[in-house]
Amino acid sequence: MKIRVKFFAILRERAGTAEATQELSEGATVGDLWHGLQKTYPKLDVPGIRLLYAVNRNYVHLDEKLHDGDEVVFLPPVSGG
Amino acid sequence: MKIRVKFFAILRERAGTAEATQELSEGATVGDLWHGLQKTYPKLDVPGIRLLYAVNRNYVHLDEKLHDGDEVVFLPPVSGG
Amino acid sequence: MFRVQNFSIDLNELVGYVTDAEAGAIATFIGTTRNNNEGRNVIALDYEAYPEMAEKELARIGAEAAEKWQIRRMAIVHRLGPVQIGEASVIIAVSSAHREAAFAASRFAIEEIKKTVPIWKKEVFEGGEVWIGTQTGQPLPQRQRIETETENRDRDLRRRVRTRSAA
Amino acid sequence: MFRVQNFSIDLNELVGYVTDAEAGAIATFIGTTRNNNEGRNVIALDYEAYPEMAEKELARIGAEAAEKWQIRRMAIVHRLGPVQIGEASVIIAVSSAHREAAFAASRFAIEEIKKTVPIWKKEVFEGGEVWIGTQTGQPLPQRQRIETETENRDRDLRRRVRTRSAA
Repeated sequence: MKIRVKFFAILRERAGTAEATQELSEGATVGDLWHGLQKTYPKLDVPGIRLLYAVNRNYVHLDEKLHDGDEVVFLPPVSGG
Repeated sequence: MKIRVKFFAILRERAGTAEATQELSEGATVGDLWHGLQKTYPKLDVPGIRLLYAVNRNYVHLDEKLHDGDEVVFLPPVSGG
Repeated sequence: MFRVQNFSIDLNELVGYVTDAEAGAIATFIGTTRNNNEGRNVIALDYEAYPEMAEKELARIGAEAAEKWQIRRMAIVHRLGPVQIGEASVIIAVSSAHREAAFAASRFAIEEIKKTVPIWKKEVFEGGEVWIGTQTGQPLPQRQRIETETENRDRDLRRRVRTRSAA
Repeated sequence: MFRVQNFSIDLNELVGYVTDAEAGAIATFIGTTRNNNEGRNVIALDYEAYPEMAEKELARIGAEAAEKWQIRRMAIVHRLGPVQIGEASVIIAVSSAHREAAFAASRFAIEEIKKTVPIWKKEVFEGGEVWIGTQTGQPLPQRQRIETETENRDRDLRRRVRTRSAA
Protein backbone atom coordinates (compact mmCIF):
# COMPACT_ATOMS: atom_id res chain seq x y z
CA MET A 1 0.00 0.00 0.00
CA LYS A 2 1.01 3.62 -0.63
CA ILE A 3 1.26 6.04 2.30
CA ARG A 4 1.64 9.82 1.91
CA VAL A 5 3.88 11.57 4.45
CA LYS A 6 4.19 15.29 5.13
CA PHE A 7 7.06 16.86 7.03
CA PHE A 8 6.85 20.12 8.97
CA ALA A 9 9.20 22.45 10.84
CA ILE A 10 12.41 20.80 12.02
CA LEU A 11 11.48 17.45 10.40
CA ARG A 12 10.93 19.16 7.05
CA GLU A 13 14.36 20.72 7.34
CA ARG A 14 15.94 17.43 8.44
CA ALA A 15 14.24 15.42 5.67
CA GLY A 16 15.10 18.07 3.10
CA THR A 17 11.59 17.70 1.67
CA ALA A 18 8.02 18.58 2.65
CA GLU A 19 6.42 15.41 1.27
CA ALA A 20 7.21 11.79 0.60
CA THR A 21 5.42 8.62 -0.51
CA GLN A 22 6.26 5.33 1.13
CA GLU A 23 5.39 1.80 -0.03
CA LEU A 24 4.46 -0.45 2.91
CA SER A 25 3.13 -3.96 3.25
CA GLU A 26 -0.43 -4.57 4.45
CA GLY A 27 -0.86 -4.30 8.27
CA ALA A 28 2.03 -1.87 8.78
CA THR A 29 1.70 0.66 11.61
CA VAL A 30 2.72 4.29 12.11
CA GLY A 31 5.76 2.93 13.98
CA ASP A 32 6.75 0.76 11.01
CA LEU A 33 6.45 3.78 8.72
CA TRP A 34 8.68 5.88 11.02
CA HIS A 35 11.22 3.05 11.09
CA GLY A 36 11.25 2.87 7.29
CA LEU A 37 11.55 6.64 6.87
CA GLN A 38 14.64 6.72 9.08
CA LYS A 39 16.44 4.64 6.47
CA THR A 40 15.55 7.01 3.64
CA TYR A 41 16.09 10.16 5.74
CA PRO A 42 18.63 9.33 8.46
CA LYS A 43 18.65 12.92 9.80
CA LEU A 44 14.98 12.58 10.82
CA ASP A 45 16.11 11.12 14.12
CA VAL A 46 16.39 14.38 16.13
CA PRO A 47 18.01 13.53 19.48
CA GLY A 48 15.62 13.97 22.40
CA ILE A 49 12.62 15.09 20.33
CA ARG A 50 9.17 13.88 21.38
CA LEU A 51 6.90 13.40 18.43
CA LEU A 52 3.15 13.07 18.12
CA TYR A 53 1.50 11.22 15.24
CA ALA A 54 -1.45 12.13 13.04
CA VAL A 55 -3.18 9.98 10.43
CA ASN A 56 -5.61 11.82 8.17
CA ARG A 57 -5.46 14.83 10.54
CA ASN A 58 -6.33 12.90 13.71
CA TYR A 59 -3.92 12.30 16.56
CA VAL A 60 -3.13 8.55 16.88
CA HIS A 61 -0.70 6.22 18.65
CA LEU A 62 2.42 4.67 17.22
CA ASP A 63 0.69 1.26 16.86
CA GLU A 64 -2.12 2.63 14.68
CA LYS A 65 -2.55 0.44 11.56
CA LEU A 66 -2.26 2.21 8.24
CA HIS A 67 -4.38 1.92 5.13
CA ASP A 68 -3.69 2.62 1.48
CA GLY A 69 -3.74 6.35 0.74
CA ASP A 70 -3.43 7.47 4.37
CA GLU A 71 -1.82 10.84 5.03
CA VAL A 72 0.62 10.58 7.93
CA VAL A 73 2.35 13.41 9.77
CA PHE A 74 4.97 13.20 12.51
CA LEU A 75 4.49 16.29 14.66
CA PRO A 76 7.34 17.93 16.55
CA PRO A 77 6.25 19.68 19.79
CA VAL A 78 3.89 22.47 18.72
CA SER A 79 4.72 26.10 19.53
CA GLY A 80 1.99 28.30 18.05
CA GLY A 81 0.55 31.41 19.69
CA MET B 1 -18.49 80.76 51.74
CA LYS B 2 -19.58 79.79 48.22
CA ILE B 3 -19.82 76.11 47.26
CA ARG B 4 -20.27 74.89 43.69
CA VAL B 5 -22.48 71.82 43.22
CA LYS B 6 -22.83 69.64 40.12
CA PHE B 7 -25.68 67.21 39.55
CA PHE B 8 -25.48 64.08 37.39
CA ALA B 9 -27.82 61.39 36.12
CA ILE B 10 -31.00 60.97 38.19
CA LEU B 11 -30.04 63.84 40.52
CA ARG B 12 -29.59 66.19 37.55
CA GLU B 13 -33.04 65.23 36.34
CA ARG B 14 -34.55 65.61 39.83
CA ALA B 15 -32.87 68.97 40.45
CA GLY B 16 -33.83 70.20 36.99
CA THR B 17 -30.32 71.68 36.63
CA ALA B 18 -26.74 70.45 36.18
CA GLU B 19 -25.11 73.05 38.44
CA ALA B 20 -25.87 75.18 41.46
CA THR B 21 -24.06 77.53 43.82
CA GLN B 22 -24.85 77.41 47.52
CA GLU B 23 -23.93 79.96 50.21
CA LEU B 24 -22.91 78.23 53.45
CA SER B 25 -21.52 79.43 56.77
CA GLU B 26 -17.95 78.63 57.77
CA GLY B 27 -17.44 75.08 59.09
CA ALA B 28 -20.36 73.57 57.16
CA THR B 29 -20.02 69.93 56.07
CA VAL B 30 -21.10 67.93 53.00
CA GLY B 31 -24.08 66.78 55.09
CA ASP B 32 -25.10 70.38 55.80
CA LEU B 33 -24.88 71.20 52.11
CA TRP B 34 -27.08 68.20 51.22
CA HIS B 35 -29.60 69.28 53.85
CA GLY B 36 -29.67 72.80 52.44
CA LEU B 37 -30.03 71.59 48.84
CA GLN B 38 -33.09 69.53 49.75
CA LYS B 39 -34.92 72.77 50.60
CA THR B 40 -34.11 74.36 47.22
CA TYR B 41 -34.64 71.10 45.28
CA PRO B 42 -37.11 68.97 47.23
CA LYS B 43 -37.16 66.24 44.53
CA LEU B 44 -33.46 65.48 45.19
CA ASP B 45 -34.52 63.08 47.93
CA VAL B 46 -34.82 59.91 45.82
CA PRO B 47 -36.36 57.20 48.02
CA GLY B 48 -33.94 54.37 48.80
CA ILE B 49 -30.99 55.83 46.85
CA ARG B 50 -27.50 55.41 48.31
CA LEU B 51 -25.28 58.34 47.48
CA LEU B 52 -21.53 58.80 47.59
CA TYR B 53 -19.90 62.19 48.01
CA ALA B 54 -17.01 63.86 46.22
CA VAL B 55 -15.28 67.13 47.04
CA ASN B 56 -12.94 68.43 44.36
CA ARG B 57 -13.08 65.01 42.63
CA ASN B 58 -12.12 62.95 45.69
CA TYR B 59 -14.49 60.61 47.49
CA VAL B 60 -15.23 61.89 51.04
CA HIS B 61 -17.59 61.24 53.93
CA LEU B 62 -20.72 63.16 54.80
CA ASP B 63 -18.95 64.91 57.71
CA GLU B 64 -16.18 66.36 55.48
CA LYS B 65 -15.78 70.12 56.17
CA LEU B 66 -16.15 72.37 53.16
CA HIS B 67 -14.06 75.35 52.09
CA ASP B 68 -14.83 78.35 49.92
CA GLY B 69 -14.83 77.43 46.23
CA ASP B 70 -15.12 73.67 46.75
CA GLU B 71 -16.76 71.63 44.00
CA VAL B 72 -19.15 69.11 45.51
CA VAL B 73 -20.89 66.23 43.75
CA PHE B 74 -23.45 63.80 45.15
CA LEU B 75 -22.99 60.57 43.22
CA PRO B 76 -25.80 58.13 42.58
CA PRO B 77 -24.68 54.46 42.33
CA VAL B 78 -22.37 54.27 39.32
CA SER B 79 -23.23 52.02 36.38
CA GLY B 80 -20.57 52.45 33.71
CA GLY B 81 -19.16 49.69 31.57
CA MET C 1 -4.72 56.88 27.64
CA PHE C 2 -7.64 57.25 30.06
CA ARG C 3 -10.50 59.15 28.51
CA VAL C 4 -14.24 59.65 28.19
CA GLN C 5 -15.61 60.85 24.86
CA ASN C 6 -18.89 61.59 23.08
CA PHE C 7 -18.09 59.75 19.85
CA SER C 8 -17.53 56.13 18.90
CA ILE C 9 -14.40 54.43 20.24
CA ASP C 10 -11.72 53.34 17.77
CA LEU C 11 -10.39 49.93 18.85
CA ASN C 12 -7.37 50.33 16.55
CA GLU C 13 -6.38 53.56 18.27
CA LEU C 14 -6.23 51.82 21.65
CA VAL C 15 -4.46 48.72 20.36
CA GLY C 16 -1.97 50.91 18.50
CA TYR C 17 -1.36 52.86 21.71
CA VAL C 18 -0.53 49.75 23.78
CA THR C 19 1.49 47.98 21.06
CA ASP C 20 5.04 47.69 22.28
CA ALA C 21 8.16 45.89 21.08
CA GLU C 22 8.61 44.42 24.58
CA ALA C 23 5.05 43.05 24.65
CA GLY C 24 4.10 39.53 23.62
CA ALA C 25 0.42 39.87 24.49
CA ILE C 26 -2.41 42.37 24.17
CA ALA C 27 -5.77 41.73 25.82
CA THR C 28 -8.75 43.88 25.03
CA PHE C 29 -12.23 44.05 26.47
CA ILE C 30 -15.11 45.70 24.64
CA GLY C 31 -18.38 46.38 26.43
CA THR C 32 -21.24 46.52 23.91
CA THR C 33 -24.91 47.43 24.13
CA ARG C 34 -26.98 44.23 24.33
CA ASN C 35 -30.49 44.20 22.87
CA ASN C 36 -32.00 42.83 26.07
CA ASN C 37 -31.59 43.24 29.83
CA GLU C 38 -33.52 41.62 32.65
CA GLY C 39 -36.29 40.69 30.24
CA ARG C 40 -36.63 44.16 28.72
CA ASN C 41 -36.12 44.93 25.02
CA VAL C 42 -33.31 47.48 25.05
CA ILE C 43 -33.27 50.19 22.36
CA ALA C 44 -30.07 51.97 23.43
CA LEU C 45 -27.98 52.91 26.45
CA ASP C 46 -27.33 56.55 27.25
CA TYR C 47 -24.20 57.28 29.31
CA GLU C 48 -23.45 60.33 31.42
CA ALA C 49 -20.27 61.04 33.40
CA TYR C 50 -18.70 63.42 35.84
CA PRO C 51 -15.97 63.70 33.19
CA GLU C 52 -13.00 65.09 35.15
CA MET C 53 -13.46 62.66 38.01
CA ALA C 54 -14.21 59.73 35.67
CA GLU C 55 -10.91 60.24 33.83
CA LYS C 56 -9.10 60.58 37.14
CA GLU C 57 -10.61 57.28 38.33
CA LEU C 58 -9.76 55.53 35.04
CA ALA C 59 -6.15 56.64 35.46
CA ARG C 60 -6.22 55.42 39.06
CA ILE C 61 -7.34 51.99 37.80
CA GLY C 62 -4.44 51.98 35.33
CA ALA C 63 -1.97 52.88 38.09
CA GLU C 64 -3.31 50.15 40.38
CA ALA C 65 -3.10 47.58 37.58
CA ALA C 66 0.51 48.57 36.93
CA GLU C 67 1.28 48.01 40.62
CA LYS C 68 -0.40 44.59 40.68
CA TRP C 69 0.88 43.14 37.39
CA GLN C 70 3.85 43.48 35.04
CA ILE C 71 2.02 45.32 32.29
CA ARG C 72 3.60 47.42 29.54
CA ARG C 73 0.85 49.89 28.52
CA MET C 74 -2.84 50.37 29.19
CA ALA C 75 -5.67 52.35 27.62
CA ILE C 76 -9.28 52.76 28.73
CA VAL C 77 -11.81 54.83 26.80
CA HIS C 78 -15.45 55.12 27.86
CA ARG C 79 -18.07 56.53 25.56
CA LEU C 80 -20.75 59.00 26.68
CA GLY C 81 -24.14 59.81 25.21
CA PRO C 82 -26.35 57.30 23.38
CA VAL C 83 -24.77 53.96 22.40
CA GLN C 84 -26.78 51.82 19.98
CA ILE C 85 -27.13 48.01 20.00
CA GLY C 86 -23.82 46.30 19.14
CA GLU C 87 -21.77 49.47 19.60
CA ALA C 88 -18.97 49.77 22.16
CA SER C 89 -19.56 51.73 25.37
CA VAL C 90 -16.11 50.99 26.79
CA ILE C 91 -12.85 49.55 25.47
CA ILE C 92 -9.89 48.43 27.56
CA ALA C 93 -6.56 47.47 25.97
CA VAL C 94 -3.49 46.31 27.88
CA SER C 95 -0.16 44.92 26.76
CA SER C 96 2.38 42.84 28.67
CA ALA C 97 5.46 40.72 28.04
CA HIS C 98 3.60 37.56 29.13
CA ARG C 99 -0.11 36.97 28.66
CA GLU C 100 -1.12 36.37 32.29
CA ALA C 101 -0.64 40.04 33.23
CA ALA C 102 -2.65 41.37 30.27
CA PHE C 103 -5.57 39.03 31.01
CA ALA C 104 -5.59 39.85 34.72
CA ALA C 105 -5.33 43.61 34.22
CA SER C 106 -8.13 43.82 31.65
CA ARG C 107 -10.43 41.79 33.88
CA PHE C 108 -9.54 43.94 36.88
CA ALA C 109 -10.18 47.15 34.92
CA ILE C 110 -13.73 46.31 33.83
CA GLU C 111 -14.70 45.18 37.33
CA GLU C 112 -13.33 48.42 38.82
CA ILE C 113 -15.00 50.59 36.17
CA LYS C 114 -18.37 49.13 37.07
CA LYS C 115 -17.82 49.81 40.77
CA THR C 116 -15.96 53.10 41.16
CA VAL C 117 -15.95 55.32 38.07
CA PRO C 118 -18.57 58.11 38.12
CA ILE C 119 -20.38 57.13 34.95
CA TRP C 120 -24.11 56.45 34.80
CA LYS C 121 -26.09 54.43 32.30
CA LYS C 122 -29.69 55.14 31.41
CA GLU C 123 -31.34 52.20 29.72
CA VAL C 124 -33.86 53.16 27.06
CA PHE C 125 -36.13 50.16 26.60
CA GLU C 126 -39.45 49.48 24.90
CA GLY C 127 -41.92 51.15 27.19
CA GLY C 128 -39.67 53.41 29.24
CA GLU C 129 -36.25 54.31 30.51
CA VAL C 130 -34.37 53.82 33.76
CA TRP C 131 -31.10 54.87 35.40
CA ILE C 132 -29.45 51.51 36.01
CA GLY C 133 -28.46 50.98 39.62
CA THR C 134 -30.72 53.75 40.90
CA GLN C 135 -33.67 52.62 42.91
CA THR C 136 -36.40 54.90 41.63
CA GLY C 137 -39.29 53.56 43.65
CA GLN C 138 -41.11 52.65 40.44
CA PRO C 139 -41.38 48.88 40.04
CA LEU C 140 -39.84 47.65 36.78
CA PRO C 141 -40.21 44.30 35.06
CA GLN C 142 -37.67 41.91 36.64
CA ARG C 143 -35.61 44.49 38.51
CA GLN C 144 -34.80 42.25 41.49
CA ARG C 145 -31.30 41.30 40.34
CA ILE C 146 -30.29 44.85 39.46
CA GLU C 147 -31.09 46.04 42.96
CA THR C 148 -28.96 43.33 44.54
CA GLU C 149 -26.04 44.20 42.26
CA THR C 150 -26.38 47.84 43.24
CA GLU C 151 -26.17 47.01 46.89
CA ASN C 152 -22.97 44.98 46.36
CA ARG C 153 -21.38 47.70 44.25
CA ASP C 154 -22.30 50.29 46.81
CA ARG C 155 -20.87 48.30 49.71
CA ASP C 156 -17.56 47.82 47.85
CA LEU C 157 -17.30 51.51 47.14
CA ARG C 158 -18.10 52.57 50.72
CA ARG C 159 -15.41 50.19 51.94
CA ARG C 160 -12.92 51.91 49.62
CA VAL C 161 -13.83 55.38 50.96
CA ARG C 162 -13.29 54.21 54.51
CA THR C 163 -9.90 52.68 53.69
CA ARG C 164 -8.77 55.89 52.03
CA SER C 165 -9.78 58.04 54.98
CA ALA C 166 -7.94 55.72 57.35
CA ALA C 167 -4.77 55.92 55.24
CA MET D 1 -14.01 31.76 11.77
CA PHE D 2 -11.07 29.42 12.38
CA ARG D 3 -8.25 30.06 9.95
CA VAL D 4 -4.52 30.19 9.29
CA GLN D 5 -3.23 32.71 6.77
CA ASN D 6 0.00 34.07 5.28
CA PHE D 7 -0.84 37.76 5.61
CA SER D 8 -1.38 40.15 8.51
CA ILE D 9 -4.46 39.61 10.67
CA ASP D 10 -7.17 42.27 10.66
CA LEU D 11 -8.44 42.72 14.22
CA ASN D 12 -11.50 44.59 12.95
CA GLU D 13 -12.50 41.65 10.77
CA LEU D 14 -12.56 39.32 13.78
CA VAL D 15 -14.32 41.79 16.07
CA GLY D 16 -16.87 42.51 13.35
CA TYR D 17 -17.45 38.79 12.94
CA VAL D 18 -18.20 38.21 16.64
CA THR D 19 -20.24 41.40 17.14
CA ASP D 20 -23.78 40.37 17.99
CA ALA D 21 -26.89 42.19 19.15
CA GLU D 22 -27.27 39.64 21.96
CA ALA D 23 -23.68 40.19 23.18
CA GLY D 24 -22.72 42.62 25.92
CA ALA D 25 -19.02 41.72 25.92
CA ILE D 26 -16.23 41.00 23.46
CA ALA D 27 -12.84 39.80 24.70
CA THR D 28 -9.89 39.66 22.35
CA PHE D 29 -6.40 38.30 22.74
CA ILE D 30 -3.56 39.32 20.43
CA GLY D 31 -0.27 37.44 20.52
CA THR D 32 2.55 39.69 19.26
CA THR D 33 6.21 39.17 18.47
CA ARG D 34 8.31 40.34 21.41
CA ASN D 35 11.80 41.72 20.77
CA ASN D 36 13.38 39.42 23.35
CA ASN D 37 13.04 35.84 24.57
CA GLU D 38 15.03 33.97 27.19
CA GLY D 39 17.77 36.57 26.97
CA ARG D 40 18.05 36.50 23.18
CA ASN D 41 17.45 39.54 20.93
CA VAL D 42 14.63 38.41 18.68
CA ILE D 43 14.51 39.69 15.09
CA ALA D 44 11.30 37.94 13.97
CA LEU D 45 9.25 34.79 14.44
CA ASP D 46 8.58 32.52 11.48
CA TYR D 47 5.48 30.31 11.74
CA GLU D 48 4.74 27.10 9.88
CA ALA D 49 1.60 24.97 10.13
CA TYR D 50 0.03 21.74 9.03
CA PRO D 51 -2.74 23.98 7.71
CA GLU D 52 -5.68 21.58 7.32
CA MET D 53 -5.15 20.01 10.72
CA ALA D 54 -4.41 23.37 12.37
CA GLU D 55 -7.75 24.79 11.19
CA LYS D 56 -9.50 21.62 12.32
CA GLU D 57 -7.92 21.95 15.79
CA LEU D 58 -8.82 25.66 16.00
CA ALA D 59 -12.45 24.76 15.22
CA ARG D 60 -12.28 22.01 17.86
CA ILE D 61 -11.15 24.61 20.41
CA GLY D 62 -14.10 26.82 19.43
CA ALA D 63 -16.52 23.92 19.82
CA GLU D 64 -15.11 23.01 23.23
CA ALA D 65 -15.33 26.63 24.38
CA ALA D 66 -18.98 26.75 23.27
CA GLU D 67 -19.68 23.63 25.34
CA LYS D 68 -17.98 25.04 28.43
CA TRP D 69 -19.28 28.62 28.40
CA GLN D 70 -22.30 30.58 27.16
CA ILE D 71 -20.54 32.33 24.31
CA ARG D 72 -22.20 33.91 21.27
CA ARG D 73 -19.50 33.84 18.55
CA MET D 74 -15.80 33.08 18.34
CA ALA D 75 -13.02 33.69 15.82
CA ILE D 76 -9.39 32.54 15.85
CA VAL D 77 -6.92 33.46 13.13
CA HIS D 78 -3.27 32.42 13.25
CA ARG D 79 -0.71 33.95 10.95
CA LEU D 80 1.96 31.91 9.12
CA GLY D 81 5.32 32.96 7.72
CA PRO D 82 7.52 35.71 9.19
CA VAL D 83 5.96 37.98 11.82
CA GLN D 84 7.94 41.11 12.69
CA ILE D 85 8.34 42.67 16.16
CA GLY D 86 5.05 44.14 17.41
CA GLU D 87 2.96 42.37 14.77
CA ALA D 88 0.20 39.89 15.62
CA SER D 89 0.83 36.17 15.18
CA VAL D 90 -2.59 35.14 16.52
CA ILE D 91 -5.85 36.91 17.31
CA ILE D 92 -8.76 35.44 19.27
CA ALA D 93 -12.10 37.26 19.53
CA VAL D 94 -15.11 35.98 21.44
CA SER D 95 -18.45 37.54 22.29
CA SER D 96 -20.94 36.66 25.02
CA ALA D 97 -24.01 38.09 26.73
CA HIS D 98 -22.09 38.44 30.02
CA ARG D 99 -18.39 39.16 30.29
CA GLU D 100 -17.31 36.14 32.35
CA ALA D 101 -17.81 33.73 29.43
CA ALA D 102 -15.86 35.88 26.94
CA PHE D 103 -12.91 36.23 29.32
CA ALA D 104 -12.83 32.52 30.14
CA ALA D 105 -13.14 31.38 26.53
CA SER D 106 -10.39 33.65 25.20
CA ARG D 107 -8.03 32.52 27.94
CA PHE D 108 -8.88 28.87 27.27
CA ALA D 109 -8.32 29.31 23.53
CA ILE D 110 -4.78 30.69 23.77
CA GLU D 111 -3.72 28.00 26.25
CA GLU D 112 -5.10 25.28 23.97
CA ILE D 113 -3.51 26.78 20.87
CA LYS D 114 -0.11 26.61 22.51
CA LYS D 115 -0.61 22.98 23.45
CA THR D 116 -2.49 21.22 20.68
CA VAL D 117 -2.58 23.08 17.36
CA PRO D 118 0.01 21.89 14.80
CA ILE D 119 1.78 25.22 14.34
CA TRP D 120 5.51 25.67 14.83
CA LYS D 121 7.47 28.81 15.57
CA LYS D 122 11.03 29.37 14.49
CA GLU D 123 12.69 32.16 16.41
CA VAL D 124 15.14 34.20 14.37
CA PHE D 125 17.45 35.90 16.86
CA GLU D 126 20.73 37.76 16.69
CA GLY D 127 23.24 35.02 16.10
CA GLY D 128 21.01 32.18 14.95
CA GLU D 129 17.59 30.61 14.74
CA VAL D 130 15.77 27.85 16.59
CA TRP D 131 12.54 25.89 16.38
CA ILE D 132 10.91 26.74 19.72
CA GLY D 133 10.00 23.66 21.73
CA THR D 134 12.23 21.36 19.73
CA GLN D 135 15.24 20.05 21.56
CA THR D 136 17.95 20.30 18.91
CA GLY D 137 20.86 19.09 20.94
CA GLN D 138 22.62 22.43 20.38
CA PRO D 139 22.90 24.34 23.63
CA LEU D 140 21.31 27.78 23.39
CA PRO D 141 21.71 30.75 25.71
CA GLN D 142 19.22 30.30 28.58
CA ARG D 143 17.20 27.48 27.02
CA GLN D 144 16.50 25.67 30.31
CA ARG D 145 13.00 27.10 30.76
CA ILE D 146 11.93 26.40 27.20
CA GLU D 147 12.76 22.74 27.57
CA THR D 148 10.70 22.43 30.73
CA GLU D 149 7.74 24.11 29.04
CA THR D 150 8.05 21.70 26.14
CA GLU D 151 7.92 18.74 28.44
CA ASN D 152 4.73 20.03 30.10
CA ARG D 153 3.10 20.78 26.76
CA ASP D 154 4.02 17.40 25.47
CA ARG D 155 2.67 15.57 28.50
CA ASP D 156 -0.68 17.40 28.21
CA LEU D 157 -0.98 16.49 24.58
CA ARG D 158 -0.14 12.84 25.11
CA ARG D 159 -2.80 12.69 27.80
CA ARG D 160 -5.36 14.01 25.32
CA VAL D 161 -4.46 11.39 22.72
CA ARG D 162 -4.92 8.66 25.27
CA THR D 163 -8.30 10.00 26.36
CA ARG D 164 -9.49 10.14 22.77
CA SER D 165 -8.44 6.59 22.05
CA ALA D 166 -10.23 5.39 25.17
CA ALA D 167 -13.46 7.16 24.14
